Amino acid sequence: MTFDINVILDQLPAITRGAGVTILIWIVGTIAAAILGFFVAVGRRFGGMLLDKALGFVVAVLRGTPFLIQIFLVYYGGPFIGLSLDPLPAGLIGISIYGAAYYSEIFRSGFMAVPKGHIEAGECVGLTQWQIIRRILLPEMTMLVLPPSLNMAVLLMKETAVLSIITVGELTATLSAIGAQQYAFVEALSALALFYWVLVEITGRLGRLVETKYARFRFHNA
Amino acid sequence: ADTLAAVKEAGTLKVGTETAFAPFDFIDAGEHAGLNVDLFAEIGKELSVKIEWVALPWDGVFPALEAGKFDVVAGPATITKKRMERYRFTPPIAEATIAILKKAGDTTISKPDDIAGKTIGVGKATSQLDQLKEFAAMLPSKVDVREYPAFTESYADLAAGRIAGVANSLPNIAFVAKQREGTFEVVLPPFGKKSYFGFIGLKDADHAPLMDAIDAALLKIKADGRMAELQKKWFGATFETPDAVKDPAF
Amino acid sequence: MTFPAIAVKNLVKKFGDTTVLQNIDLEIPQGQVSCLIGPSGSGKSTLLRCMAFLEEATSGTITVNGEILGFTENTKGLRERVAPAANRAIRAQVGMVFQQFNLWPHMTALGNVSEALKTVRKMSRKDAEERAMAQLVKVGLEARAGHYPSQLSGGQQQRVAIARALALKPKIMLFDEPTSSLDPELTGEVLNVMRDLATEGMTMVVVSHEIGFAATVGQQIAFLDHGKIVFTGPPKEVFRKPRNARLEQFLDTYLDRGASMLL
Amino acid sequence: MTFPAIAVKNLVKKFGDTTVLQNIDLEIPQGQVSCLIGPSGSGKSTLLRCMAFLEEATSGTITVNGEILGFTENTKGLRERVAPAANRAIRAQVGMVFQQFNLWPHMTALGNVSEALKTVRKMSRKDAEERAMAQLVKVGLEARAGHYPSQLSGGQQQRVAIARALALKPKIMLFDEPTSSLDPELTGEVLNVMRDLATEGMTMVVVSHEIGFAATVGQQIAFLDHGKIVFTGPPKEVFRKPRNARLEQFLDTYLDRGASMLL
Amino acid sequence: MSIKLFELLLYASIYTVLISVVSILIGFAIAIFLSGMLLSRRTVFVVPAQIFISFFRGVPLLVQLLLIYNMLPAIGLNVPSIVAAIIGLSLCTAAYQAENMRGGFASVPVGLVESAEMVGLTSGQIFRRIKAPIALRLTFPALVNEAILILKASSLVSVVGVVELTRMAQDLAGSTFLPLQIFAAAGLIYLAINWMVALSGDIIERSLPGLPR
Ligand SMILES: Nc1ncnc2c1ncn2[C@@H]1O[C@H](COP(=O)(O)OP(=O)(O)OP(=O)(O)O)[C@@H](O)[C@H]1O
Ligand SMILES: Nc1ncnc2c1ncn2[C@@H]1O[C@H](COP(=O)(O)OP(=O)(O)OP(=O)(O)O)[C@@H](O)[C@H]1O
Ligand SMILES: [Mg+2]
Ligand SMILES: [Mg+2]
Repeated sequence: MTFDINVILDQLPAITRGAGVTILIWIVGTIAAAILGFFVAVGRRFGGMLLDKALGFVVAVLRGTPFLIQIFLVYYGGPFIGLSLDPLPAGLIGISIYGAAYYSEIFRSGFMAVPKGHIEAGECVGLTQWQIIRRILLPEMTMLVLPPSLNMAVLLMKETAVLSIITVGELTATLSAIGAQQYAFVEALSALALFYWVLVEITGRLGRLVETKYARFRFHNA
Repeated sequence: ADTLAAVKEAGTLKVGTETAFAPFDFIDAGEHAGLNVDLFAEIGKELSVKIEWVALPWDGVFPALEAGKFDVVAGPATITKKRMERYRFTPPIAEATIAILKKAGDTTISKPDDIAGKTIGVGKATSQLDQLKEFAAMLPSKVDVREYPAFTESYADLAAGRIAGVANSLPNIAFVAKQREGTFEVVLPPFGKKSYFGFIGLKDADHAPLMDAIDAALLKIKADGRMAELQKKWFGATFETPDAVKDPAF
Repeated sequence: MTFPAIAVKNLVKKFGDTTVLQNIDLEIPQGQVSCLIGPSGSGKSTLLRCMAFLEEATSGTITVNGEILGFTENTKGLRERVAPAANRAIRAQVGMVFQQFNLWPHMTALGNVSEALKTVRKMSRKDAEERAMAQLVKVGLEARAGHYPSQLSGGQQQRVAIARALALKPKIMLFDEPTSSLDPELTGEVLNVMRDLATEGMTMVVVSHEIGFAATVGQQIAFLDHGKIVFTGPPKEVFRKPRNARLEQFLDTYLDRGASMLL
Repeated sequence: MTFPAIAVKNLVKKFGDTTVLQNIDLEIPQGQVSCLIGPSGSGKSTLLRCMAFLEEATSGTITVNGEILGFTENTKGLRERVAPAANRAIRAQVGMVFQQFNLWPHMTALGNVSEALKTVRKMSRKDAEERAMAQLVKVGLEARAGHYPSQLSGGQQQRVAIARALALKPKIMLFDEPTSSLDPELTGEVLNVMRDLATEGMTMVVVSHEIGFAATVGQQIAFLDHGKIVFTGPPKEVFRKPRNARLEQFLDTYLDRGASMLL
Repeated sequence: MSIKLFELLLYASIYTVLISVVSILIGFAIAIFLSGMLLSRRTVFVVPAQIFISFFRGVPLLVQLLLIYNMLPAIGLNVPSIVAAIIGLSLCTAAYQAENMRGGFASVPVGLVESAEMVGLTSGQIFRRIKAPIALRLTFPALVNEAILILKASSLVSVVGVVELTRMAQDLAGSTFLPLQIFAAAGLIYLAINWMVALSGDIIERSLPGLPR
């Protein structure tokens, strides 16, 4: 089997750019997804039954179909309904919305895990609903939602690879182009594997670090 | 070991390909069809072996070829200098010179030069991209070239109106235009330097006898007019192709 | 004109189809300790939670120092919602202490007590913490101000919860079985704090299984059974000559065991 | 020769550096009810768990009906581990009932009680369920055999837990605060079952805050404080004329409240 | 879009379901094993399990599949496409499921184990009869979630030559040049499958006895 490391080294600037795009979309997209997901969860928890049902349906559709198909339909079908987005914004928005569906579920289970009494205690001392969400629910469930959130971040990282289909020049697109141009597929895939593995490992380590830091916020009952 | 001997002994030639490359290789109403299927059927006759197809996405084809999952790759691929460094190509089976696909009824493009100043889509990392860029450099105003992971997406974006045209090899876009009459149209003539499609195999000594045999079979098929007949069937036209490409234009 | 601290009028509370409270009428006098007793599931917690407006009553009214909480009934008998801000203002007069303490685990004792002072009363951090500290001193926990709930014993946690409610200077304190998740010895700590509050003249409503506490500290005792108040009166009447069969049976469980203590 | 049901000799238990039990000597007489009382954190649970071999003692020995549990000390004073199978055989004579019930949530009441009969005693499914049913009848739960723990009240759950332990026909039953996670009224159910067992002459060790129960049913009472047994004796001695200052103070908490009940 | 095309998509979705279901089940068995290794607290077991999990969670599934399909022949195992696809998906989901299960086992209240010890169950019996069923009950929702993720991720197995739903959609888009209609149809089929999975998950979960509290 041919394995020529120079194929990769020669293209290092392009690969670095691709990796940059991947990391950018991943980080910005994940943060946006978490924030959006949080508001969806808040809407479902506090917004009444109708909003809960409506958002629940949207979340089910987003979670039930592959991201590839969603992004394809929105990007290439969008212009027919007057929604014409450029690749990068489309990719960012797509990742954020797709991820938000998952994050909303994580936050929802987080909300449910906070004992109802802690919320009532807040109501009793006169905190408004929003103050309760911000000062009690959010910090209290941090410890609980952290592990699944990081898991989700890793899943989203891998989903960014799908964005090549709408011509976003992220790492998978860059490397498979190099593979195709020079027919150096093995080299390209090895580089791809290494990059994602390292990034996932770093995320995992970081997560464990944060987890230990937050470990003192233990639930004393429940 | 000598792969030709192995193939003969097994009685089957395994061919890897991608099935989203009409009209060479595609799924027509559930059936695997295209020029490749017919052409390899002839090659099979010449070598007196059966053909076994292995369909993979393009990204998976070459790792599998190297792993010995099959003996040769159909595809086909445009014969280029870079690719010839790593793999061996058969004699050309069709012309790969590019032309423009536009939206039906678009009067602003009537000849290749009209793409100046417009946005044109093309497959990423393809030789068609290189051909388009070379042609565009000679035009008076800049062409905005947009690269797609596969041509399917560029056609989708042409339909969506994000781009004014797609540059691809004539056989491919001729087929697209025929399939979606009223949506797409081909702008003739093709332009740029001539290039050709060939099948791909491994360069090593083990595969040399097999590749030689396939080359010989193809040349025979071409010589007795079967190739032209098949080209007519799938492209509606025939191509003048050299017997071998020693020094590709790209 | 003086109002009762809390007046419950014709209160009905249903959960779905099941009626949990039936036509409750009850007045909580100012400056006294009122105790709610009754068997499990009789509706004590629900009644208390209605007083704190943690549950919306199905019908009937609750007034706190003369002001209507949650809903008013207009002349046509339809219920109209009181504005949330007005509700919060009325509720600010009521402090609640839960059986499960319900301290916020991500804040220290001081944080728990000062939180509402900062976010609701908009006090500066310094002032809020000063006042919170004073409350912690009152319940004897100045040394534990910096501890997280998980680092405190149950009795200490419950005292923090009391301090948290007291910090807002409520006129009325509601207690839902404040000692029943505590060990008997820890119970003592909390009962002592409550006894102090009673002596200071705080209006208190206590749901309690601590019949001993009810008998010594309570000035009014209400006995609930199956969502109805079957008996109200001063402790002496309740414990000395219960005239209600159900109440008598209920007290027997305790007295049985109470008596055996003195063997 | 008759042995004490359980004999604890010179038992020391440390968790890391902190000594939780210090040189405990205690004999549990056959066929009697012994109660362990004492303030929270005094080591009652730990001592009981050592008797059940749920904790390994740091030093000292525990014998059950004359057989040594867990470790022996050889002539050189070194500890040698007893074979696990031998341990299980000795432990089979001991049943334990936990404060938190610890019923297995994925099995019905009948499943909980019959599980060990099937897997440990290798009884046929039919025989096991028959015997389990008999136990459930004994604790008054025949009607609930098919219910899952989540469908039972706390008192019922605890009675299933007792039936589970009894099904193996242990010679000794250990109870760790069997009623303290129950409502006062539910407590009655469980105490009645225990009282029945006592009348039948079952050897029982009960860690309890139910001083009333201890006083009426207990035949021997041991008072622990800070990991030491500071007092043992029959209930009369303990409750009538406590000679130990710490014990006196401890009992005061109860008597105070007990007395007030009779007002 | 014609009925014929939709039928082709439906037919391809059989592979999607088949491969996913088989992989989830095999992955489940491997995951029990892995979580046992993780919980053993013995370095010789823990470290290999951690490396396994790190690899199969960290490296993109696409690459894993290519490795299995193309590297196994090098050690003399020339596996057919569908087997390679199942091996790849199984190992990948095993890594994720093992993490879930570890959490599940760790959340089994220690008191339930102690009460089993008290009635004389051996540690093997405790694992089989007490810990495993409770842990599985606790992780069941995560398992349903994982099933849906795998159903979606199974679109990647086309890289080793299995024509499942997504690949069929791409193939058909490449011959009919009607990608929007075909992808929308494929999306609906995915949605229907996953909706059924979620629904049966709900029903099963509700029929399971209560959780430990
Ligand atoms: N959210 C709810 N939904 C449905 N029924 C409820 C709800 N909350 C309470 N109940 C029911 O209302 C009845 C009264 O409950 P409540 O908690 O007020 O009783 P309690 O007197 O406080 O009992 P305990 O002494 O056990 O605390 C019970 O039968 C209970 O099952
Ligand atoms: N696993 C452990 N590790 C460290 N310390 C422990 C552990 N278990 C118990 N302790 C400590 O041992 C002491 C005795 O605990 P134990 O539970 O036996 O007390 P107890 O008398 O049963 O108290 P309670 O009445 O509150 O149940 C306590 O100080 C406790 O903090
Ligand atoms: Mg209550
Ligand atoms: Mg204890």
